[in-house]
Amino acid sequence: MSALDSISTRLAYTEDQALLRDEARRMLATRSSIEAVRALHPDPVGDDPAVWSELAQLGWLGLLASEEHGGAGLGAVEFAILAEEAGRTLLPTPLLAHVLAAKVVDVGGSAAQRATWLPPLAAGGLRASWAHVEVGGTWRVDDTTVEEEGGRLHGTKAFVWAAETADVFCLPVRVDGEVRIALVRRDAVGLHVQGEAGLDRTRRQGRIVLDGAAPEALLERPASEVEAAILPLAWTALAAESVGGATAALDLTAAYAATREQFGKPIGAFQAIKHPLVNVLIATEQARSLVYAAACAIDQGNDDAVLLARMAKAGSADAYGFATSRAIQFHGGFGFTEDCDAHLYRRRALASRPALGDPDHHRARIADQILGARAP
Amino acid sequence: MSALDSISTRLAYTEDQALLRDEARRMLATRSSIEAVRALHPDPVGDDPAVWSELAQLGWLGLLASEEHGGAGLGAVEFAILAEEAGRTLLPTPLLAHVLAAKVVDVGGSAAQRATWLPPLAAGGLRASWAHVEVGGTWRVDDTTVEEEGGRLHGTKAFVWAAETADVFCLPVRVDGEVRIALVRRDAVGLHVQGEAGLDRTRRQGRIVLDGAAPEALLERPASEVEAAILPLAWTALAAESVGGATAALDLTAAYAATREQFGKPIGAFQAIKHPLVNVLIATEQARSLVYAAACAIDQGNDDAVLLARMAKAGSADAYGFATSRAIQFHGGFGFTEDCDAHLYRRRALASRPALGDPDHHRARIADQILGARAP
Amino acid sequence: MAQEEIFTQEALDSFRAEVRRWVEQNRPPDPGFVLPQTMLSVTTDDQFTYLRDWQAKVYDAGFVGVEWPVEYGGGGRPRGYQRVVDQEMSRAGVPFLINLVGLAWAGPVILAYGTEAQKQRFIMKALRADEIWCQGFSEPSAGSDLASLQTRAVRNGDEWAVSGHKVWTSLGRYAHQMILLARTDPDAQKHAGISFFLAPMKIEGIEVAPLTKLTGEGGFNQIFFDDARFPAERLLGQEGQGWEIALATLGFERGASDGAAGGRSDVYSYDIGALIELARETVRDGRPALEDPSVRDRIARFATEAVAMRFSRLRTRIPGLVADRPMALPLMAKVESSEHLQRLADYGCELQGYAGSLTKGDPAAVDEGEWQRFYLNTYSMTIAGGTSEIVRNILGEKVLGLPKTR
Amino acid sequence: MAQEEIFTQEALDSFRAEVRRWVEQNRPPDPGFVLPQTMLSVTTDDQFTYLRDWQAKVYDAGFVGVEWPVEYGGGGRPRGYQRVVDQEMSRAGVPFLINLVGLAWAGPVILAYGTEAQKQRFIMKALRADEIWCQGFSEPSAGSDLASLQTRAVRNGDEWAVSGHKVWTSLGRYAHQMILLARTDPDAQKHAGISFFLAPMKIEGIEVAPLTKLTGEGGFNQIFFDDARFPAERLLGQEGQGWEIALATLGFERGASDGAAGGRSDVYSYDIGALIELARETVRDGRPALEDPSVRDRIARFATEAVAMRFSRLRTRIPGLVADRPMALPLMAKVESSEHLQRLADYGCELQGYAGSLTKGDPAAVDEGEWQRFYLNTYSMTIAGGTSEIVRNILGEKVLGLPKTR
Repeated sequence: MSALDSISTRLAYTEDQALLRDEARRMLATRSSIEAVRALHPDPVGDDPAVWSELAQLGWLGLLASEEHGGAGLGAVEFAILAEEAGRTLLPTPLLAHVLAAKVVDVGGSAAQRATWLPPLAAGGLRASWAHVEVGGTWRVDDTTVEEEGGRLHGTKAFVWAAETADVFCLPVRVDGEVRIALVRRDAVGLHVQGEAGLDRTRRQGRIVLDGAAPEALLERPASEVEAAILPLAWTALAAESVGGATAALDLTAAYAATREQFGKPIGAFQAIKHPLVNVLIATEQARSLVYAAACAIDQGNDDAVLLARMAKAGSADAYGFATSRAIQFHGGFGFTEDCDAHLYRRRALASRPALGDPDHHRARIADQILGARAP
Repeated sequence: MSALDSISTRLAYTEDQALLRDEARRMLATRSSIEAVRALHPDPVGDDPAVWSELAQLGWLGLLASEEHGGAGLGAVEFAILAEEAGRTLLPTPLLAHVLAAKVVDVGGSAAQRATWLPPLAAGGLRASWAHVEVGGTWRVDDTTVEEEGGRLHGTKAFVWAAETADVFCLPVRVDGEVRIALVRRDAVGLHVQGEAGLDRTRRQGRIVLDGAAPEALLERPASEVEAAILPLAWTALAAESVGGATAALDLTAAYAATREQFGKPIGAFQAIKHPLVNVLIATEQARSLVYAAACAIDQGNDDAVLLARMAKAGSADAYGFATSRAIQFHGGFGFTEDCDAHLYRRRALASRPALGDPDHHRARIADQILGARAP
Repeated sequence: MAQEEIFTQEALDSFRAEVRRWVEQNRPPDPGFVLPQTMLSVTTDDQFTYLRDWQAKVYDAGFVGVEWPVEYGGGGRPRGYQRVVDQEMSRAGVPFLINLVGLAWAGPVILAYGTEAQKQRFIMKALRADEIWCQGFSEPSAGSDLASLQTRAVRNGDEWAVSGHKVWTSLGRYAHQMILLARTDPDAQKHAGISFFLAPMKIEGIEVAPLTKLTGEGGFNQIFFDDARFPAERLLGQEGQGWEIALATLGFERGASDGAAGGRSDVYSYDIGALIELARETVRDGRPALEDPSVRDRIARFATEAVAMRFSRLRTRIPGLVADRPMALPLMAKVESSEHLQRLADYGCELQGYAGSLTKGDPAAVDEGEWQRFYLNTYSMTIAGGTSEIVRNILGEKVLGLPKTR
Repeated sequence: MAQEEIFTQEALDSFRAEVRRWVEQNRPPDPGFVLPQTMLSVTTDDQFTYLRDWQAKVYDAGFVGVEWPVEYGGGGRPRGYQRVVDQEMSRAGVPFLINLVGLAWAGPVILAYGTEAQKQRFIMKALRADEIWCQGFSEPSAGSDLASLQTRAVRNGDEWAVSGHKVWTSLGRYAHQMILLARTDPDAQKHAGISFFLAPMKIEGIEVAPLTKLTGEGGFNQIFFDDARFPAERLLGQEGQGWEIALATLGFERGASDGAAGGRSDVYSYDIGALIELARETVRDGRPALEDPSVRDRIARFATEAVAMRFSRLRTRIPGLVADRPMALPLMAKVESSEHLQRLADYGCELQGYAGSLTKGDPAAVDEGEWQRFYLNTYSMTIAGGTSEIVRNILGEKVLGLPKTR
């Protein structure tokens, strides 16, 4: 079976990684409980600066950045671990956005650019986000419509995570017909940020209008090379976050089903509840296996990484949608209220599904990879 | 919603139709019980001549043929009724094949051809089948590879129902570049019939090799026109048959579940059995509604007929597959044995699914019809 | 049956033209604020007043209660006419009729079980939305297991005194009347001790507390009864007959029975037609979504389901076509249509790609974010009036003859 | 854990090469008759002898029981080696090992619960297929509810006397030994009165009656015990410990425990790779199936599932990656893989179009009709060893902590 037979990625998990997970879970359970997340709903910024500081102190904001520039120099497995835990508690702090943006700089920057930008990013003093999505929803760097002209940028990016709180954006721009990654400060003259009304209040997003803003830097490597390094990481991290969320939604629902009584017994004793929840469990655990496979492939520098990361992204999006839909349904009337946490996870799942390609998109590419492209 | 909004077919059902159904059900329950069907398994011919005679006497073999030529002159609703009842009991007598073939002659023949062929077909003295499928599985008349040359036919048709018992075949042949329907006798010199080893022993099929056989007639109307009249009928009849089979499989399984006890109660009390069976019920009843809609559209000469018949064919194939798969599973260990009837229905469902287009095929065409064709 | 339909077809067609003309000429003005998608989400006084006025106007034109008896304010027309009105209203996209509980549940059971005085007292006012109705069935610990309800009604001379706690009461803040289930005999068997009341809402001893829905909208309420008293003639049917009448009401709610006075088909205006329109305007991976074979396959599936459901409704009206399992189609309708719409709404969000992450209020949201709100609101359909799980139990037991799950 | 794996990787690789070489040089000849797809369908003496000889040959080469103790005839190698053998055998498409019950269920429980004498008596003969094993658990009215079994074993001095009726016994006609569950204390609680025996099959009082499977193949049997007597030392473990040992056995059968002596991954040779090959050779609607986007989407789904299952198996070996729900993956494996293969086989038949209606024996059947036989045979996987429904109960209760369904 050719393409699948050749998968050579090996799973590994170190003591340190297990400790990181325990630490993340403990820290997030206290600092980003679901009550704390809810409390940030009306907040105009949407995340807690104290949590940011704590993440910085733990070294997680520079998780993937090189050690020589103040980063932790860790890999995809650690990133997946943090993302999964963040997903469990719907952490509103833009950890994923920042870590990915810092990685963009690390991968794409010249020695000097890395030396300039990475230390403040790793320390958390400078907040960053990757602004790669077009208003129409295309998200590959080659699709960018932002143009550089005489040192000024013109164009718009949308669906940018943490648009209102990032200090600097990494965005693909067209320079003399070539696509490069520009770094632009949010306070640059000619850059306007508009918050978007998102379905998911636990991960804020916005639109960036560039009307002659000047970039601080153009990263050295071509955007397509940077993207190739970033995408598997980003898919895997988002997939991990979704697996974490699906697990939390499942736990929430199983706990409710074990105690809520109707007809003289807990509703979880009814197979109409029990068996769908088991199906959620299966979908979630299979997606989790794909997440760790993809992360290991990335860390092993393995060619499998793209295939496995796409599988993880597709599988986790389906599992998250399924888990959260059943979470609302099985909470019954309570599930239909704002007070029940089920819809918070449902909203995140809906918002994450299209991000960086929905399951249909990825399955089409998976087919291309294992079957060869279709005749045109 | 345009294409769907314009559906104007109205459901109707007369007293006579209701009586026909009762009669068919009564007759088939006694003459084609599942025990009788099983008894024919080892039979080389595969159907009971006495049942054929009885169907002839009831006028059902000439169901759709014009009254002036000895037919009953009835329509798609009556055909659907009979097909559904035949499907319930897995009637091995090739009723559908014969009625469709007679309709081919009725639609395609000249006045003289109809006068010659229809009376014996309607009376059942001459058995017919429609031989339109290629070895590779294409089944449109325009795909035929049978060629006429100097009054002789060369080529092969496969998956022909009742190949070994039909006296005459209607088959699309290429005559001077035009596709026409030829009538060829099974005993024609140069025609060889080979029975196929079919998954479904209750509906025999075979291959016809034409090695210079001379046709008895070439029907007057072009094959494509005949096909246009036949296909919606054939889809609807097959769909009706599948709905009947799905219903029988559901009834069989529900009856077993209501009596088979485990853990001190009938297994049908468990929602792990009950709810999937309800889903089978829903799928089957929705397909049944589509079958009657399609049949009424055909009888009303309505443009909806093709769309509705395709929907009926797709929906019924899915429902039949689902019903019969659950039938085996929910009979447990007994379901895995030859003695349980579940697999008889499962085999029919597997054999009917590809016939005249599988669900994927029809959904692609349904989309073309309601959305417009894809850009090439 | 089929014959009757053919006979009245011409008259129906001309009635349809009349309705269509009226709707065209009387379409209500843009309210200038967001209207709820259903009566479940009426949150503000402005919304309430606007919708109530609209129903009164439709009633005055003769299009509410079209088939109901003339003596109680109905139109007295034969079966089939109300459906024409509902279809035309739905087609024109005018607002829904707010008094759904009155038109579709309370009204029909009062006609079926009420005294002459009750019919005179309640029906006309319900049709015209002069009195708004709400439903007091569910309780915090009596949801799917409705018969375990604990709200008590005690007879004191000519009065009933009610104490208890109801939830998920739509329009509770605005309603004048409630169809109320309460336990009148705590010693009787679970189902036998329940009675059915037509309770006044604007009396002492009733407190209404709003709930917020998962969409962020209001509309649901909790109702607290603390020795709330009303006259004895507010009992519907006999003492202890409550469960029977409740089942009849749920039959109406689940669409298993005919006889509503309007408004049924209008609960949500999103459907396969809207999905096709959405797909027509959507670009995916740089190509029109309609060119994507997987989108086409999904739409064909939804279309097949939608057409099947339409013909299943029509089939229900022809006894010969439902002879084998007469209860199957009416009972199936709720679970099938609600789950169909839930999948369809979800897919509508998915089709939008990144824009699917936006919601009402964002200028870039597709169709003003209605798909997202619609999707979340579909859970009211799969939960309220008997969850999909409960309805599947009923189908398995009543239609397939399987033993009870307990 | 991970470290240990890395440490032995080189040794494993060289072992793999050794196995591959041996298999290439010792591939058995074409039998000249149709072989069954699994040990469930061994129907003729020719099939039996051919397969038994094959297992003996593989054993003699040192590739059966690779990780089992040397003192009982095993290879004594570390964990991971047997899997290499199984993978290579599967890859080479050589016949399966016929004595699956001995290798995967009876053997492991004897190693776990048996006396030294029992281990000496049974293990080696099982590895070499010198003695074939069968399983006597299910009864006509004790399937999913296995603990309700009624077969009785009565102790008479140094003997047990068994009477009762077992079903679905694969290899019953050929087996020398049976792992047998029988009730030894009818007065004890349902689960407590059961004992576990290593029963001889070739004795008086045992009648074997064949059953025909839905594929038309034989292989299943009913076993009738009528006062069949065997020595007391045939009891495994303690009297009344039968249910505990049965659960351990089912754990092996469901793949929830490691420790088989070979043959596990070889039950069916059809998988996503075979499906891709099939799609490559198939024409649909006049175009290569691989050009059809819906075929591609389906294959991508199956591939994603297959890869997920593969990594789930690997994940099971790393405690840190299953810390939250240690039992989830082992228990899931059976239900997930059996249903995956059932869907996959069904789709394989669908892809063939009209040719999917053909079966074994038709010259035009695709892949000699194996897909159709495979599909029908997949129901043994979703039914035997605990139906999918029963396994879902166990998952819901043991892993999700949901209350028991009863």
